[in-house]
Amino acid sequence: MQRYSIFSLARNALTGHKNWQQVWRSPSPKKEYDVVIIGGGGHGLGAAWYLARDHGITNVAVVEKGWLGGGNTGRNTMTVRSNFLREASVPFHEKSLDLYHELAKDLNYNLMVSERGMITFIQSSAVNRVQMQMANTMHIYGAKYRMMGLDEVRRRVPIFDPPDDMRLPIHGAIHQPRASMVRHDAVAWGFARAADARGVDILQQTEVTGIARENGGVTGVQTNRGFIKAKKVAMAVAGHGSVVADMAGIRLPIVTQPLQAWVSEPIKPVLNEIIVIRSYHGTYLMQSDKGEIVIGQGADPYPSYAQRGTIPIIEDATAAVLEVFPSFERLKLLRHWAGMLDMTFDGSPIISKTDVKGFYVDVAGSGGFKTTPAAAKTFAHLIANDEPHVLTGELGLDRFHSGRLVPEGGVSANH
Amino acid sequence: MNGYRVNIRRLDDVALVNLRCSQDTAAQLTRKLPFELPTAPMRASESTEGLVARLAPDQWWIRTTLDREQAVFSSLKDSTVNEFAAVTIISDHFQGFEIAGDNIDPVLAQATSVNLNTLNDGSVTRGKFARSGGTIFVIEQSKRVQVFVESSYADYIEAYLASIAGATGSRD
Amino acid sequence: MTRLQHGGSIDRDQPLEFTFNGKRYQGYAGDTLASALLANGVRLIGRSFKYHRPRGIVTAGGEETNALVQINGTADDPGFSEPNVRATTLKLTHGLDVSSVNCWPNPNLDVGAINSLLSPLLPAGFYYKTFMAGPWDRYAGAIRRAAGLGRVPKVPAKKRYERRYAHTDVLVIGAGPAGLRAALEAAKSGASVMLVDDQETPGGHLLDVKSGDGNHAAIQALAADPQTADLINYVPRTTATGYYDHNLVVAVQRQPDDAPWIYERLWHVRAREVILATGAVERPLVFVNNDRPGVMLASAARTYVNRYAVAPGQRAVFFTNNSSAYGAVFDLADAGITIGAVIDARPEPEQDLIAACRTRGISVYPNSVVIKATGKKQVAHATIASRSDLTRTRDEACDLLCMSGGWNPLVHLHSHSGAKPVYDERIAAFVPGESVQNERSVGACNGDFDFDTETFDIDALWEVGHNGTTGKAFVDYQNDVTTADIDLALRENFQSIEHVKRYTTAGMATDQGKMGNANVIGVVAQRLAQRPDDIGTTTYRPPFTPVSFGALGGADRGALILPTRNTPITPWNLEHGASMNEAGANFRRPFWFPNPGESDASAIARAAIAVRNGAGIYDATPLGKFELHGPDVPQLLNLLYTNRFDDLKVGHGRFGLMLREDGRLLDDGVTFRMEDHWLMTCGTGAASGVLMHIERLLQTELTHLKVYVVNVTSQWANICVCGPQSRAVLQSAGVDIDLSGDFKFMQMKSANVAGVAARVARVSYTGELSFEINARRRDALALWEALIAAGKPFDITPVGSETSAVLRIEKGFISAGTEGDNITNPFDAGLGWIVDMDKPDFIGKRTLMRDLEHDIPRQHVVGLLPEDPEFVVAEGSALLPREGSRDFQGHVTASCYSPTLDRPIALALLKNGKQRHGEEIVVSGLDRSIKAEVTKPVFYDPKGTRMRS
Amino acid sequence: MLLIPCPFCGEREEDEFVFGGDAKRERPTDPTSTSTEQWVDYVYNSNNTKGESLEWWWHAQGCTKWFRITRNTVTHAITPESDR
Repeated sequence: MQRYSIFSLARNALTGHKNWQQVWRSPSPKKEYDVVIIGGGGHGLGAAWYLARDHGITNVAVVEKGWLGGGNTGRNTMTVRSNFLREASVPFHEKSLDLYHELAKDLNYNLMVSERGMITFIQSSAVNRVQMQMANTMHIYGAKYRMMGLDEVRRRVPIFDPPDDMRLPIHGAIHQPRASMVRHDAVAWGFARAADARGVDILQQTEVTGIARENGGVTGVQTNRGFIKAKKVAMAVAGHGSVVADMAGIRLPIVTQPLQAWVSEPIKPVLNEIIVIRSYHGTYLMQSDKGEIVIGQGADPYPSYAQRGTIPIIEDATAAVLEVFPSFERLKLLRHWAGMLDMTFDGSPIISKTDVKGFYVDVAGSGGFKTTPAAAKTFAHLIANDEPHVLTGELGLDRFHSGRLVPEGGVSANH
Repeated sequence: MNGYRVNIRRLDDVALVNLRCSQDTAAQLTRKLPFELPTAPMRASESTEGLVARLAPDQWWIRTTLDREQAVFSSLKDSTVNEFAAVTIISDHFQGFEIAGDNIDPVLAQATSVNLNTLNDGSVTRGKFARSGGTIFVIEQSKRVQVFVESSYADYIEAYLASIAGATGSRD
Repeated sequence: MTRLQHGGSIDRDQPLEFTFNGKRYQGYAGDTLASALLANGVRLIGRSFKYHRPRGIVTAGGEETNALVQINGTADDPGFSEPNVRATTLKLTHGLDVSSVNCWPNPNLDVGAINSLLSPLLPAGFYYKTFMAGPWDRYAGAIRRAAGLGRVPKVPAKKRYERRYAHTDVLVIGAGPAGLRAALEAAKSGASVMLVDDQETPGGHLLDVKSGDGNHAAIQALAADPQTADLINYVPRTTATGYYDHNLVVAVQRQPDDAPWIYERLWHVRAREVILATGAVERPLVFVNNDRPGVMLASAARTYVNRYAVAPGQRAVFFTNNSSAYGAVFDLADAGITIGAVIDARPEPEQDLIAACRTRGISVYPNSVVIKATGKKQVAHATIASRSDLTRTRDEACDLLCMSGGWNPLVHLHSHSGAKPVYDERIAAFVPGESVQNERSVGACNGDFDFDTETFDIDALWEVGHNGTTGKAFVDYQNDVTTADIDLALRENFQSIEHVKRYTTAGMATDQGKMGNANVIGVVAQRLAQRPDDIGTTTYRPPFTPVSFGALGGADRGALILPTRNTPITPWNLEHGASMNEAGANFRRPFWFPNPGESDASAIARAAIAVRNGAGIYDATPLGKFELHGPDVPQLLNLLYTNRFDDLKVGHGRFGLMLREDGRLLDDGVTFRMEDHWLMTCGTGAASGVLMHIERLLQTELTHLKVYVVNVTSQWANICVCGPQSRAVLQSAGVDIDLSGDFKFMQMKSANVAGVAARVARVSYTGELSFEINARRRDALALWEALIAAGKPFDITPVGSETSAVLRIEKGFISAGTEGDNITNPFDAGLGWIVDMDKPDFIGKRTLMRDLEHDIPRQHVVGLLPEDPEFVVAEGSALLPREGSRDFQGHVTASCYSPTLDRPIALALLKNGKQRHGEEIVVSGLDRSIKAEVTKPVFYDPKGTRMRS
Repeated sequence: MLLIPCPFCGEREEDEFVFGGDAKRERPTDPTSTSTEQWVDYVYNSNNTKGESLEWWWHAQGCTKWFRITRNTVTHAITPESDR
């Protein structure tokens, strides 16, 4: 792997940047792999890299029906955080933040992890109670989550200017200092480059059309480029979990819902922190390095694979944003889109074995970008050892049989 | 000019009696009652009591005045004593508003996404209205409508209508 | 001055003063900022995003990507400020004050231009390859400050906005010739037609050309025809910005004439059929320094001359690969601008066009290209070469270089609708593909060009090529993306067009790729030896042009952002100083009633003591109330609730627990059996969910059951008089029934209370003797006031929700919203006594059976007595076996200071809590951890004798 | 924003409705004798169909009727039950 650094940039500048190598190869599929990972997003590529690095398993293919990073990795709002309620969630999400902070060095790729901190406004006693439960649970695992008075909010966010007659007055805020923004494309590309360097085959434009099984175990995947034998098949296909699992005869407790995001035209820096306006619609916003105000909201209320935005959600969220930041009134929406969220019944990730031997599933839950490194690392562990990683012991499919759910953030639309 | 030409007022002397029953039962009742229960969807017909409206496959409203509330309720109750039907006084559950004037269309087109172009005089329908819900009687198309909202929302909706009619000042 | 003596549709009698970068200029009514600046000889408008290169005006429309300005004030509103406004669409007004964006101190002397020197170190995606050491934020600050275009205004604008719904048979977008014709045709067929157009007047591109084909006059007449005006709802100054599901088109109207108090109106238009007549935009050609001020689209130059009477230069060179540019050549020449040369990349341009040039004394050079523009802050020469030998060059002096790379139909809305544009070789551009919704494209946006030349001929030319020439050839002006960046992306195996776009940021500027995308696709196709079709377009995302946040979210502001629900007692509460707060389902209600100078905590405690020792009064109106009618209500209730209801007697009520099918708490409440129907009450926040749940069961699964549900939530106010003196209060107010004797706990009776017809029930959420009085809304306030008056001798005290919470914690009453936390089942919550597992079925029963099958540690509701009698533990605190442990055992669900016990108490969910009464546990809070004793979750009157008294 | 055909009120904007889930999902007639595995599948798992999906919707703000439509979850094309 060609090393990246300021020196390699300077050296290449002298030759007009004509000597850069391919970031990844475009190999032809081999006949057989030890592991085939379906889904070339952050989770799948990351799992491939961890399989190679942590477990020495390099005869691995990542198959992607489009272009790598083109699914929800490239559609999210780049926010990573670990404010969760349950004891089974917090350490897992904390681990993800830890890994995000180390990955640039490990991958020799700048993921632009920007530690902005997240400020969540508290506008009702119900929100306060949930946030306090989160804070206290997080506290015992060493994750910082602290109350913030309005004076400090005003100090940190000078453009914060709520009206006196606010419908749901802001009583205070809660702050997660370690919440960050991460360049989403870089996560996919960085993992892809590092995995490729360790021998992983990344097969773009390769669509899985079937999962072959014999005697209750997987034997390979049928693709538009032919049959590929595999000892193990692992699925990390945010937005298509049910479709792919169905090929293996597995039903999952998920509903695919649109998750919308939109950005403004770029403006000079006015907002450092990530702001969550929880009360009306769960609106959140932040300013990207490029200067765009990036806004997102909770999932649309019905299942859809359409990947298109709708305008009423944007109207509602913008009204909520303008209430707190009235000076944004003449900012302009530049583009809006939707990702797909495989929302699990309890809102928590599923990283699990299945009833089909050698077939593993990684489903994001309430949004997979924040969990990418931890999910990838623990998924790799599960694939390599056929046993869950200690951090995901309670995140398996068996929890729905036992009733030991990990409820986070509500119940999905279908139930 | 700083607003649309509309008048909005509360309707205070309206009693509402709610009837739920099947269409067949309604047809039988019409024979017993001094007024007709409309069979066409989303229609309100005039009666001696006031408007009688069909709001759902199995729901009618009988509008009358407050002093006739108990009498209408009792007569319906008596007529349905052996039927599977629900008769309920709901006058207090709702608050009526009349919106009238030459310029009601642009105000209504802000309050509701329901296509009022297709609703001529005597139509009645329920839909999202002023960020909550409303039952809209078209008295005179593009000139006069009456909207009933759940009474707990009435103050809010009154303020909302004033705002979208342009009657409130600019934000300073 | 470069204003032409004659022509244009500006009003020369109305001069307007304006300020640009602090300097005063004059323009005319009818000008855009861009035309006024050009008229004043201002060519340099701003600097580019990354390299801070000097940039001027390239277009005359909404696709402009270079000439962005910041508005610093207007005559109406000197404080008004808006970033990133296109000078080309900004209507000139008197007193307008604007400045350049992204340069300091001004575009002439821009410090950021140093980036241009560093540019060898800043190829596409350079940031992925460096700054890995240490936190990114160490470097990001500087990058962020350099990025961003305009500045966010310091104060909000004094503007009002409107959202409006419209329904029409046909929506036509674009009032050019094709759109006008389509609108008229539809209207004549009897359809309702809405015609939106982003210009002030109809006519489309015909407004910009001088030499029409006769069509011009006809269309103008058509637009002015009074009959047409009647048939068509024509809405000018309105840009359709997005095309959504089921023929929903969203459009933004600026300063509508019918409502002058509105700044922008957001239309939601539902149309049976949509006709897209959005036209086409010209695209630039890609050669070195194609971004120099003075390099302009040929059609834009033509617009400035014809529409605004502005000469954008004195000596022009044209560079084209198609026939459309000749119309501009003729119009400029006729306006007196010297045409240095016409460089036509096509080997054989049309003879008639060459001849027409010749008659005007203009030389045409076929099979030639401009490979480079020279000049620093403004173009000075065009370097011309033969296509057959790019090394043989000569320079042609010019201060205006007009380019035409062909035309891109505006297929954006078509693409939003879910359809896929396809490549059309004939015009070398993407055109609408197969319609997915009821939509069709007409005119130029369908690739049917209507130029004033006889034919349209084009020789696709995606880039001119280098051949030794150094310098940057831009494919995306604003984001400073060059052909070298595309080369680098492809070299590194970013080959998908989406990868190219994301890696180089081409097409992600504020013009959304309108100017550059076609060329990016063309260059990539050329490099990969594929057809543009194979490369495909990237997805067009709405909006078509940027939409202000004000237009999107400015209509409902302040207290109107969310409904507020009132009870009939709300006015009294406000008068009596209640601290109002959110109580679920948009109700606001009193949380406590402080006396003057009293602390909140003391007000809460005072009311609690009043309820325990005397009398309190509580407005419980927001509780959900539903009447159930029909013979099968008992059957339904038996399925809805975990306990039995079929044996309930008339006049009695019963507490019931409603589960979801997954066995978790949905709601709890009391349901009464009346003479001829049943009355169900449920939690305020749960009410709408409960109604949906019941209607769903009745209409989908249990269609055989004869039950009707009627919502009477706001029909009945619910006033609760509670406390040992409550009976006396009612008696003193005047009540016509015996309140003791056979009026037992959980009974309901009709009564007249203080002259008001009511229903009185003995229900208690406080643990004390309580009477809930249901009265009609219209009577409620009078009744409330009568009860307060009657209660005076007993010191009756108004009770808020916080006091109510204290009373329920003391009693250990479970709240579905707190102790029921999506994990807890009724057994965990200590509500097993109300679950009848012997019933054949109820919603949630089978899941409870599953829970009982598994021996996993469950969290149970317990009480906690913190060891420090002064310290109220925080709700949400974690429970640990010992301090510092990470063995999470549960959390505090509710906590308060109990005035009755005179100590802090709490309810909590604790692993195996039922077996742990008497144990000591650590309550771990953010600030402090303390020990607490685990107890039964009932602190007061465990036998319940007081509420039955 | 979907335009949903209510069988009684006609076409209305999506925000008048509540999505009611997969209409092919049926509650076992006798839950007590249903195996835990089947019951768990019923409660938690979903078809989550990509493509034509038969769905329940509730016209909460209108006539309060529950009705079925077939909705394509990719294109959002809707077929009312009466048209099938």
